[in-house]
Amino acid sequence: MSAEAADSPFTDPVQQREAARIGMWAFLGTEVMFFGALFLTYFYDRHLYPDGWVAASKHTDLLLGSLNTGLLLVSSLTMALAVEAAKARRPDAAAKRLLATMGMGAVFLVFKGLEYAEHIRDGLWPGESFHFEPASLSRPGELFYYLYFTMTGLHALHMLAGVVWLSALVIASRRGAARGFDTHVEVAGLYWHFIDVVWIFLFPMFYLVRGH
Amino acid sequence: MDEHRVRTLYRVAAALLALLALTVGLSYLDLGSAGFAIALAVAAVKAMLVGWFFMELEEGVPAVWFMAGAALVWLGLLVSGTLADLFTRL
Amino acid sequence: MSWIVPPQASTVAARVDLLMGYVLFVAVCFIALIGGAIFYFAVKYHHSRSVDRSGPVFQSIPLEIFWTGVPLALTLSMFVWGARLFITMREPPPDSLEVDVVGKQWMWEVQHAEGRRELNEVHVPVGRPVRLLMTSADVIHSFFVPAFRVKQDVLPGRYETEWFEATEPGRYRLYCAQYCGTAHSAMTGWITVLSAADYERWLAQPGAEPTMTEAGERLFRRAGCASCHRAGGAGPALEGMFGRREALEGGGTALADETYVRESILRPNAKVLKGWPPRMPSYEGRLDEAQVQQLVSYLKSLKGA
Amino acid sequence: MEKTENYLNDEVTVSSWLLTTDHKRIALLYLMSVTFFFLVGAFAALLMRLELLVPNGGLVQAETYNKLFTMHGVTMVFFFLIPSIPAVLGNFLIPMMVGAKDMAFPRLNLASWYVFMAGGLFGLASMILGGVDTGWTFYAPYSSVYSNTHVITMAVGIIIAGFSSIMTGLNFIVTIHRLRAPGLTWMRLPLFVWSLYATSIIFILGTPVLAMALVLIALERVFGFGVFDPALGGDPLLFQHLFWFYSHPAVYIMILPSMGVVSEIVPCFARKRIFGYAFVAASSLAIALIGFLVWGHHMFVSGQSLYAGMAFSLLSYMVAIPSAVKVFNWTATLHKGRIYLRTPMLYALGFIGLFTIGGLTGLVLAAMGLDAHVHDTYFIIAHFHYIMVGGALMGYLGGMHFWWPKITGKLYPEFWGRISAGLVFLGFNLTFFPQFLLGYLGMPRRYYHYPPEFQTLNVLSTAGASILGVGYLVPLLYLLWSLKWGADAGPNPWRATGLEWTTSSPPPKENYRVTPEVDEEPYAYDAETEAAL
Ligand code: HEA
Ligand code: HEA
Ligand code: HEC
Ligand code: CUA
Ligand SMILES: [Cu+2]
Repeated sequence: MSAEAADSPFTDPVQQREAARIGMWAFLGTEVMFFGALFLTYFYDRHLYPDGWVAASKHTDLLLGSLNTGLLLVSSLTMALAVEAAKARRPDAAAKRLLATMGMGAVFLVFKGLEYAEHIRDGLWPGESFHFEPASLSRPGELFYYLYFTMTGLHALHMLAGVVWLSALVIASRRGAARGFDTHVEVAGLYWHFIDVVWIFLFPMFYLVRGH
Repeated sequence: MDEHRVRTLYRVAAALLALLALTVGLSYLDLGSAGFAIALAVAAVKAMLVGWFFMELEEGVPAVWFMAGAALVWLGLLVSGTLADLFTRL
Repeated sequence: MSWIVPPQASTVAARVDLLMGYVLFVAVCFIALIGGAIFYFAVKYHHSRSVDRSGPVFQSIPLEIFWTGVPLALTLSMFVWGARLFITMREPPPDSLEVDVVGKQWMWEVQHAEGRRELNEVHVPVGRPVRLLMTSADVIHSFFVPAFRVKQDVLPGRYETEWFEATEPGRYRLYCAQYCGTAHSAMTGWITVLSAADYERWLAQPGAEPTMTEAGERLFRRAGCASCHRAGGAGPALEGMFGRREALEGGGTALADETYVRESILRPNAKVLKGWPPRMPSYEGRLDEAQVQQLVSYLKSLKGA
Repeated sequence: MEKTENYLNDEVTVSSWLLTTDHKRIALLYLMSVTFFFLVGAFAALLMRLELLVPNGGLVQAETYNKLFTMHGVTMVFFFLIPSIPAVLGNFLIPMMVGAKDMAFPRLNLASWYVFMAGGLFGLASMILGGVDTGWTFYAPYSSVYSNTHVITMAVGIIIAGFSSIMTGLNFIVTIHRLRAPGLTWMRLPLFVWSLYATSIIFILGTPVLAMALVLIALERVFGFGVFDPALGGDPLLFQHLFWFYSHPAVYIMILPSMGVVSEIVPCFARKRIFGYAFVAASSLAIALIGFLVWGHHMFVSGQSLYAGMAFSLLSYMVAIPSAVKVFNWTATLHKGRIYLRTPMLYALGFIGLFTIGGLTGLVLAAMGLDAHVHDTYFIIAHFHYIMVGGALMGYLGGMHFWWPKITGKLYPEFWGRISAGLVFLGFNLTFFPQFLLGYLGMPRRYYHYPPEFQTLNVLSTAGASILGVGYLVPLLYLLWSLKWGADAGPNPWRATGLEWTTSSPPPKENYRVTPEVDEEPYAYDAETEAAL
């Protein structure tokens, strides 16, 4: 503790908590733009190939997609509850809720993996072996799935990082309500909610383009 | 723990799940091209709920609002500027 | 060639130079103003001199408004002038002569409607607007003729146009201005502006070459298009199609311009005509860009019944 | 004078440098790194200018030339100029100027340097493995399909370096928001801090878009599938939008910090409060915002829609206004000042002049009808070197001279300082003014061979570059010299205002022995009554 305190430029914990939150939000701004470039690409190509988009969206798995969306929404709730527990200096309660959050995140990733496997089996992985009905929309379909894999893949990577981060917090919680623990949980929560928000948009973009 | 806040959190989560059900349900109706716009609008509402309650934008820390607002504005610039070109070509 | 401006050999050249003169004039005024003021203050208020330094000012809203407003007004005038000039450069007069250009690493292939083909050379008549229909076979190039003050990037996958009307017979340099790889700086050529009579003679020279439309018609039969695109065939009749707004399968319409026709040939399934099966084969890889241009030229010539 | 404890002699082991979280030491690590990259970029410039001495030169081959200007552009932009002032002077000064002990996230700060070096290593690796020939703009589909050089390695390097910019920007923002000393309100912040705040916004909101654009290029190369190549159904203009969405604001990343430096130097050597403080501060933010609305002015003849082009043209003119406001306010600051033409001031005044020329030629480019002629010619090259070399780099050198006594505790020889400022100014104009003429006459950029009628002007330009090169080497030598033999500077050799000058030079590790308090406006100089500097 002491080494860290000596290095710390902060004079009081409130200042430190606010700094951490502002820093996280600034980082989320970066993330918004990082994903934003892909969102733009999606809408750009959707404008070029509206029919292809509709056709391709019909091959996504709405059931798994909806389940996953639900999972993420609930995991955001448990995350928010974990933050409350941490703030109330109850690290054990916080850890339980973090575990629940992580668990849902992990299930999300497993489902996502199942979906990927299904798509790859169906020949929807872009490239030489790409196979798509109707063949006339094969090229736009390929673009759609290129973006699908890129965007949901990037999202999944973020989830993975989130799960790792939360597990680190669970371990940290065993040391009790150490100084800064509540801030760490809070900041991790911001990140987790952000991933949720990204998915909230990815869901209609890939699963609900038009009708079923 | 702040009981009031915990209750709010549960309510928000319930609203989010309801919206999810709504948007999935709507996707079975044929709303033409408006369907996609509605689905995105529902997503925006969901995102706002998450941001406002879960991410504690409601606390109203100015610097946090500034960062969140800037990110949205800048994303808007990127998307609108580029699509302005695409939509008006030819 | 003078030291300051390249030859003025097109209808827009003098207008570009005039606008340039205006912007530079404003620029020089401000450079003189700022530079002069700095110099003057540096001398007058040099620390070694004892001058009146009393009553310094640190803020003046009127001044701030003034030096926001003046540049604003000046730049607005530049914007309007520049945009209008650019619009002129973008809109070819309706009676333009058409020349087809394909840029490829690292050369310019040129076809004239009358059939003559050239490489890295373009012969055009003086006093007649010329419209270039340009595409690229690989990466982005840019067709740049300083003497005409025109430039347009040439992209793969679609047609871009550029037009000019030469005012002086002579030979002018043509450059590829967009970086396109190793021999980018060798992708140059010449524009030869001929008098009307010389141009006719030049067009007629070898004589035997078919016009682009004829070449396109021949290709239309040779490549098998005619087997479907005929009355009662597997494909729609193409007479009068060019310039029409076509209804597409799955909703939406598309204007049948050159880019659309090109796409219909190379990637027929990208936009499928309403009421027709997506039966047409892709000609990508089977026809090169120059041949596609011949087909486009032919299809454009097919007037509606 | 007895040696006092300071951040330099506090600990001297190698690991005390490589593991330091002290923002001042990190600044010096950055200083060495960016100087190295400047030399790499300058070396490429040297070879290019030599090749262009003759119209059909054969000093290097065409491919090599193409790799040279790519290497030059990429290193100068991504590995030198963008990190230069923010990561060196900004790192050193921001905590000091706000009266803090360190940056808000000291370890993140150190990490940013390692990340930067990792990016730099990838960049260097791609150059050593054989180079990249796409130009710094990486236009698709050339970069995504046709080029067979080390595009991916270079792209990875740039992406990684970009993350280091983001970390730096994030740190600045939080530090400025949360670590200001008591009494240091927003309107009392030094203008350098304001300008770096604006820069940081661009860092964190612009850089990720470039990163993603390059990721997509790399994916397209790896998988042979993607969104840019029209043969694959993509659109190359999408890449240009993504690229310029970052890279136009990036030019303001390069100029805003220099503007901040000039805003510090001019009041100090005019011994007068800055004119129109609020307007200078606000114009930085205006530039950061409007700067994100003009990127399409690089695409007037690219096939972009005419209407979008017109909007971008208009907005490009709007973004010139805040720059104009700054120039006028600096000039007005000189009025009734007590002017000392010391080396930093010479650089600052040189900045104002050359930036004005470069900026005003930007007005030529923003006029669509003129850009159709000068786009992708040497006119562009001249425009941006006037701003980036004549402006940004001059500002950087001015800042280095201004704060050198603070950073090292030593004074450099003033005589040589003035000589080098003069050489740089002269050599610079001789190098780049002829390029305006070349460009309007029609010489395209990125040309390895050129028509013989352009030779005279090219020879002039190369001659100028050799003077300029000497002008850069001189400060390198005497600054190094001063480390050992320079006179002691004392805490405040310029008798400047600003918190950083209230502590000893070099500053102690914790910057201030007691947390400073601020109770007055910045730039409390007094030209009327004060005695000699
Ligand atoms: C630090 C870098 C920097 C800065 C600050 C600027 C500033 C500006 N730039 Fe520049 N620019 C570049 C670096 C920079 N640029 C680079 C690197 C390229 C080429 C990239 C490539 O293709 O490789 C480029 C290219 C470029 C183009 C594209 C040209 C083309 O490729 O065809 C355009 C077009 O509009 C442009 C315009 C401007 C304008 C209007 C400003 C304005 O912000 C300038 C504002 C400043 C002033 C106007 C001067 C001060 C004002 C006064 C003294 C008062 C009087 C003012 C008025 C009357 C308005 N620039
Ligand atoms: C910060 C940015 C920056 C800086 C500082 C410079 C500095 C210089 N640049 Fe740069 N330039 C760019 C950014 C910059 N440039 C960019 C972005 C491009 C576009 C690239 C592209 O098209 O993709 C470009 C392109 C460019 C071109 C056009 C190439 C072409 O289109 O074909 C030219 C040509 O003259 C040029 C010249 C110079 C010169 C003479 C200097 C001088 O200031 C350099 C002075 C230095 C010397 C002359 C060398 C002195 C010697 C030493 C210091 C020691 C050398 C080291 C060893 C011997 C190991 N530059
Ligand atoms: C196997 C039959 C077939 C062949 C061979 C064929 N086409 Fe087509 N073509 C079609 C069909 C069917 C359509 C309508 C569906 C569509 O748009 O793809 C069509 C559409 C078109 C259109 C768009 C028409 C419009 O009104 O918008 C053009 C242009 C065209 N073809 C040109 C050609 C050319 C040129 C060739 C030869 C190089 C060719 N076609 C060869 C079947 C064919
Ligand atoms: Cu073709 Cu450059
Ligand atoms: Cu720009």
